Amino acid sequence: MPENPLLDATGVAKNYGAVAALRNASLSVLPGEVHALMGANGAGKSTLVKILTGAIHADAGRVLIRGETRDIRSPAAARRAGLLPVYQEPSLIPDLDVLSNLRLTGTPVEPFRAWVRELGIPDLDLRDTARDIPLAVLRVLDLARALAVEPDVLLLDEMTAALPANLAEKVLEVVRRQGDSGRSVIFISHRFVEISALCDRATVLRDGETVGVVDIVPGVEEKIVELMLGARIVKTQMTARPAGQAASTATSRPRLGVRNLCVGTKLQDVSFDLANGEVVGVVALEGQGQDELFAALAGSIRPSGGSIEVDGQPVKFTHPSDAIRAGIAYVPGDRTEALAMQRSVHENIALPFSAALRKWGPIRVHKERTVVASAIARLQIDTRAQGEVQRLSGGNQQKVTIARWIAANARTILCFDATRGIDVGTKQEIYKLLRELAGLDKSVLFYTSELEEVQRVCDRVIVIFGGHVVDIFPVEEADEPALMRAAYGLPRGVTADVGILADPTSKPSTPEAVP
Amino acid sequence: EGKYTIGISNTVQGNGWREEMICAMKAQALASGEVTKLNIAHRNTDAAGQLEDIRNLISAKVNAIVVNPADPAGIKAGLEEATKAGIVVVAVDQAVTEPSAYIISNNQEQYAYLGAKWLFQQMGGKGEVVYMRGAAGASADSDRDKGFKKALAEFPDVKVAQEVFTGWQQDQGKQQILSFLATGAPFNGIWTSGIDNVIVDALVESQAPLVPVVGADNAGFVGQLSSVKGLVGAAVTNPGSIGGAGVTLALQILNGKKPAQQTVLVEPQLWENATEEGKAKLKAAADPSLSPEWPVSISIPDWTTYTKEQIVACKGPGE
Amino acid sequence: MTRFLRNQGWVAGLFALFVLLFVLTKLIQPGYGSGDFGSLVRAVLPYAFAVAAQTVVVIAGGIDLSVAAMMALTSVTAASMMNGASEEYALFVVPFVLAMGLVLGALNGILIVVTRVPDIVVTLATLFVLQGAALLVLGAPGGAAADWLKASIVGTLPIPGLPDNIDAWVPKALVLLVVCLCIIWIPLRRSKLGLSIYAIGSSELAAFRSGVPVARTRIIAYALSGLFAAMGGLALTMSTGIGAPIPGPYLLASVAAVVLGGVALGGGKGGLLGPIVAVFVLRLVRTDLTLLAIDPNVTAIIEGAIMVAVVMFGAFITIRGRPAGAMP
Amino acid sequence: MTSSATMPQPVSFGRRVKRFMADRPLVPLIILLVILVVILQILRPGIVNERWLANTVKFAIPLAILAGCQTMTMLTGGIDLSVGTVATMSAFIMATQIVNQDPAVAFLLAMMPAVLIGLINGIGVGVFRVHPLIMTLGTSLIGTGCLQVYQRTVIASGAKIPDFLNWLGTGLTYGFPNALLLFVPLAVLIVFTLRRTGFGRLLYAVGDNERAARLSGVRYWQVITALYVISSLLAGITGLLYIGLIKAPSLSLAEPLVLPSVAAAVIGGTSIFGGRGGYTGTIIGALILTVLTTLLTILQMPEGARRILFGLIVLFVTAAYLRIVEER
Ligand SMILES: Nc1ncnc2c1ncn2[C@@H]1O[C@H](COP(=O)(O)OP(=O)(O)OP(=O)(O)O)[C@@H](O)[C@H]1O
Ligand SMILES: Nc1ncnc2c1ncn2[C@@H]1O[C@H](COP(=O)(O)OP(=O)(O)OP(=O)(O)O)[C@@H](O)[C@H]1O
Ligand SMILES: [Mg+2]
Ligand SMILES: [Mg+2]
Repeated sequence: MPENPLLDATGVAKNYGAVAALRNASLSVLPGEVHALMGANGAGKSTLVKILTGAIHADAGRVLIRGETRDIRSPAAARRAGLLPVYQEPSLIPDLDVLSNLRLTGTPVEPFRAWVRELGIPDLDLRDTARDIPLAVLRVLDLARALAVEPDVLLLDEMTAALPANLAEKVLEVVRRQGDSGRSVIFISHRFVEISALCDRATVLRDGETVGVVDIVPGVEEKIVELMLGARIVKTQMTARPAGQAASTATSRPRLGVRNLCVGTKLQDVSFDLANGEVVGVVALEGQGQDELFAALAGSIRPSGGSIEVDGQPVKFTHPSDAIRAGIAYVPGDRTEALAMQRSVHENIALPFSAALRKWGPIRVHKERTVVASAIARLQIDTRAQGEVQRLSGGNQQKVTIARWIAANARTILCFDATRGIDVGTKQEIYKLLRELAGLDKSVLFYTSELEEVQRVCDRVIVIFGGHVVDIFPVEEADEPALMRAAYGLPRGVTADVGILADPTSKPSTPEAVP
Repeated sequence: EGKYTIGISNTVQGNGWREEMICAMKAQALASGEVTKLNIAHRNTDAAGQLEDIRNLISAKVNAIVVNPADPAGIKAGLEEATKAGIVVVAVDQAVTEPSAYIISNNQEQYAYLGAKWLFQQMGGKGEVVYMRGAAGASADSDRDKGFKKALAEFPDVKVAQEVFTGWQQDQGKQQILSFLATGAPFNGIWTSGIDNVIVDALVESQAPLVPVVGADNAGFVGQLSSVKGLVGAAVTNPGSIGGAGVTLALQILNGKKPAQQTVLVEPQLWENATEEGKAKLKAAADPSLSPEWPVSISIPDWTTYTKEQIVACKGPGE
Repeated sequence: MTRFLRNQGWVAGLFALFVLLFVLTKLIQPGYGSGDFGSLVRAVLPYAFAVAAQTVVVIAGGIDLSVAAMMALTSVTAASMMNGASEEYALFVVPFVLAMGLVLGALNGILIVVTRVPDIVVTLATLFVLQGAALLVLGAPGGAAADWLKASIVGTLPIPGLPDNIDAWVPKALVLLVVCLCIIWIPLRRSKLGLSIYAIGSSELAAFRSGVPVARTRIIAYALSGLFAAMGGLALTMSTGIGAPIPGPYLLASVAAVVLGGVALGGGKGGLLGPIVAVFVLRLVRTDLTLLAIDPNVTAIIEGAIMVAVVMFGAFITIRGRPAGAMP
Repeated sequence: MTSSATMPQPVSFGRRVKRFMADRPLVPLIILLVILVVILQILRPGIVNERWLANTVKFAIPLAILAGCQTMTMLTGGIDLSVGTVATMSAFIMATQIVNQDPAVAFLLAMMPAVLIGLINGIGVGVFRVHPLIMTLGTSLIGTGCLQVYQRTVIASGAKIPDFLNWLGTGLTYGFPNALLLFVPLAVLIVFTLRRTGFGRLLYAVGDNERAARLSGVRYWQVITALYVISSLLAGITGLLYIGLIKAPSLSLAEPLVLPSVAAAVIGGTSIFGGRGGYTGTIIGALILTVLTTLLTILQMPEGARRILFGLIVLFVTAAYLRIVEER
């Protein structure tokens, strides 16, 4: 290699008790490079980022920055060394407003403001308390805060996972420009599209070990998947869903009927049906009312107008338990909202079993164990650190939130970005799982921020914009450009350039960008 | 008919002795017929809190304040302000340092001296004594300590085997004596600062030798002195009805009958069950109908005029 | 923005409650005047400092059970040092005792950081240690205070240019309280350190990741708590002229006022003004109960009920005020 | 994914012991307890005998039950400061009502305030979202006030400790305290509830993440109300047991047990922030505190020094325990 690496880590190891999160990881990043860090859930990516930025201490390993050994003992020290992370979990202080958060980290305000605008959030009030800001925006603010101090190395841990397409795109643009301006970025993502659109090289981790460094060239995805999954090879390209299946469901009585649903000013006059055995996708940009739609269907908030019907009967949900009793389960996008972090995987999955007053008595241990174990197996949850869910990797936590409702055998599942941050292998499993559920006559409402998923799992797609349903697609027509246009509220059939992912000329090495 | 409003300040709540004191004040105020209203500040607090209460009573424009001081010196400023505002101040139970205040008090030092001396005599002037004090840092406790030490000095052969603070709490006292009993250390007598009946219980329960025990005149302990076989002991009076006497004194002063001295001491008596004469006294005093935490001496001759029914009813004027 | 309003709204509501109670007091006792208000402030003084001590650590996400014991220890130390000493000696005693509070508070923080034992246990342990130390300093209430110290909370502060009848409503104790709190709180609130204290209370992990020196900040928060507690101890000595080794009822009172004042016990939220106003409210309630000559046994019931009712009411309006659709 | 958990290098003996203890947090607690007992025996040879053991167990039991209330409430992130008052109330009511009433009626009357206070606590915390500390502090003030009013109405009727409670509280059978007959089933029930029932699981879940529990269909107020009622009932039962042990009804009978009950739960490894802990540790915690009290009683030291030592030992025990249990 001609250039000297900006950051060079070798032999990094980290044990959590009996769990080896990292065993022998290495990573070398050149100046001006966007370097992907890839690996299945639990491979140790986040752990490596945390070690590089001083959030945790490695048991072994050596880190060189510009050729010098640096012992980075705290995030503050990492900052001084020019390393700035955006972690997988938002790290703004929840009870402080944005401005105070900036002051706390000594971030200059004006550059921050400029970045925020650039990243697609024009109307941020710096006096807003972080707690009140939606997760996706928080992630963007985290990034803007890091960008504002012009770091040498930016470490982005699944930065785009929680973002809707429009914001994700802005982020990608910005990241690429970072690389062009001579700064380095370490980029963690499970989305190949992003990797191939953005990165120069990729380091692949498997079970805490660096198993390969590859240049990103067209067609390298197969190789990466092979490296990532080792023995567990999955075919990545899944054919789009066979057309025509969706039509057959229209005849039966709908499982879930939404009639003129309104929630405050966020959601207006939304109507659609969800049939038994159907997977309906929901596509929307950030903050178009999809959060409220799901919360209302889940009984979390009360709609201000309209009605919900289950199996043809009108229902009123005052509490999530009402929805659950009606067989409707909700998987929120934010896993910290769904998981008891200090409890075990088992208890988290079995939680709904005990929820109702009449289930407060003794637990039937044996039965429960079998049910939970099969759900764990079904979602391939990495149970090495199962004693406390908080010790699982982000993706595995996400899986637990779904496994719970598979175990409880819910008839209808409302999935809010359920595959966020899940590795390719498991993603395929989840697609398969959702299709299987549909085959068992269950129904799924599936919001996703990854447009390409729509064609893989859904029968129909509902597009929401500004609180209204603007379009309902059959799956055959729901290719990414069409969805993207609809999501921006553009009428069908008009072509417009909607960004990096839809633009085939932006980078020659993006075979997946346009299906 | 009544013409005075009397304020009362007390800083220990939930203790039988203090409850009796308050009831005596109410009963006496009612019995005297001269009091329209009692204004009672009664809660758990410290000297600073009592200052607050006293000042509130001044704001309420009472004619007299009867106070059981949390600390003699600590409330001086408040009492001074009260006197300046033309309010008669009477301290009961413990002395105060404010010179303008009148004091009618149980003699705490004498209380301890009397009981300890009797105990040491019972022990034959030698041996080991268990010294179960009140609350560490309380002024009544340190006064009693003086009296106890005085008696101890007179009996050079008596040694303190164990000194503990019960905090004037029954459960602590019991646990402490049981722990001590378990050590098997020899002892010949027990002096308590009023946490007495649980001590006798503990001796009986653990079949320990029934050594002489000195306590206060709490109904429970006085009963035990007559009923527990083989128990030799003495109850030293520490009447909670001193509160009633305080009200009487305040009314006398309001009516222009000032006492000769600022301080009137009510001397404690000792009722023991070692002699026939003492037994008779105990029998007369015993009152099983009272709550075991209440001292049996519910009235003080010459100072209180209420009946037993009145103090037990615990009703003040206007209630 | 709404959140900001809501927080300030809570303090404003408390203040309105205080004014209401004040009017009520005037109605009960028409003669209630400036002198009585001075008494109220003097009664508030130790509570206010105890509450300030508690507020700082609660905002930092902790709790300090040793506040009252710390007040007792600093109070007996001051009282026994000043006992029989010259008036000028007190000039040395005051800073010494304040420094002692600061150091002992910092020790609390260091123990929490180093042992990693939950703060509630550490401060419970130091509660006993400080109480024991107080008993060793003074076995029974006693000691003395310099006259100028005692005088410094008695009477009113003549402010030039202010008419006497208004001046009468500015007791020295109030000035002392405001000055002592502001001198520390306002610069703190504006500094990065202050932000850091809020940050570690709000989310320790996020604070750490934002580069906040969590351990140091926590120690400083406890040190400040110790400092305020020492002020409370001095206030006790100033008002009573003695030191008492048995702690007064300041611990539970401080926690209650902190919550009443709108500071979340989880940390990260609230300010100092709310708890201080809450203390005034609670003390004034006590005054009214005395003025009304309510049966003393009933006063406990009333005080408990008021505390619960105010917090319930607060919770109620927060639930109502939550904007619809704030989920998920 | 695949099994990569195995650690290749041989594990040292020290680490193995540590790992063993970390997996069984009870073991180090018991070891700490034994160490305390050994120290006691060294200081006072011969003290550790059958009688001492029985006494220690007798006094630890009421504390352990109250600490059970704290354990359960702390699992949900709460605390129950009203247990002292509730226990005192049922004890006092039992002792006074038994004079004129049928024992069964007296028992029901005695448990009534417990149920009532528990219900109020539960509704306040669960429905109105009042902070548990304030809520239970408030109800305990209210309870104390009511008890004082009640006391005045029954003062003339005297009091009596029912023989059965006497037998239960102080009696021994084959050297074992009879109180164990009540405690052992109770403890088993609590442990079973926490580990093996839906209700127990919900306590942990609610304390860990209330929103997650809600999304899983858990109705918070139901869990919390049931919890506080159970906690109060346990406190009421403790009161009856305790009056049998102390045999002197007083208006502050069980109050001194409140802070130690919190301490016992925390020493036993229950997190005050919720979601973590269990009852078996709490029981050992209660024993540790009881032995510690004895240890300090028989030490011939000034009271101040004794308290200092108590605080330091509590801190040390908890810190040592954490060190041993904590992996990493
Ligand atoms: N505090 C902890 N205690 C125990 N094990 C832990 C802890 N933190 C992480 N681990 C384990 O370390 C491994 C690596 O986790 P890490 O978060 O680095 O994965 P990741 O590659 O970021 O995965 P994902 O893509 O799912 O986010 C996982 O098996 C996880 O369970
Ligand atoms: N304790 C448990 N252990 C294991 N599995 C359980 C447990 N409780 C419930 N389940 C499973 O969860 C699913 C939902 O159970 P639940 O009893 O909540 O259903 P339901 O909707 O109430 O059904 P029904 O109308 O039959 O009562 C079932 O598949 C059941 O087997
Ligand atoms: Mg990760
Ligand atoms: Mg069922």
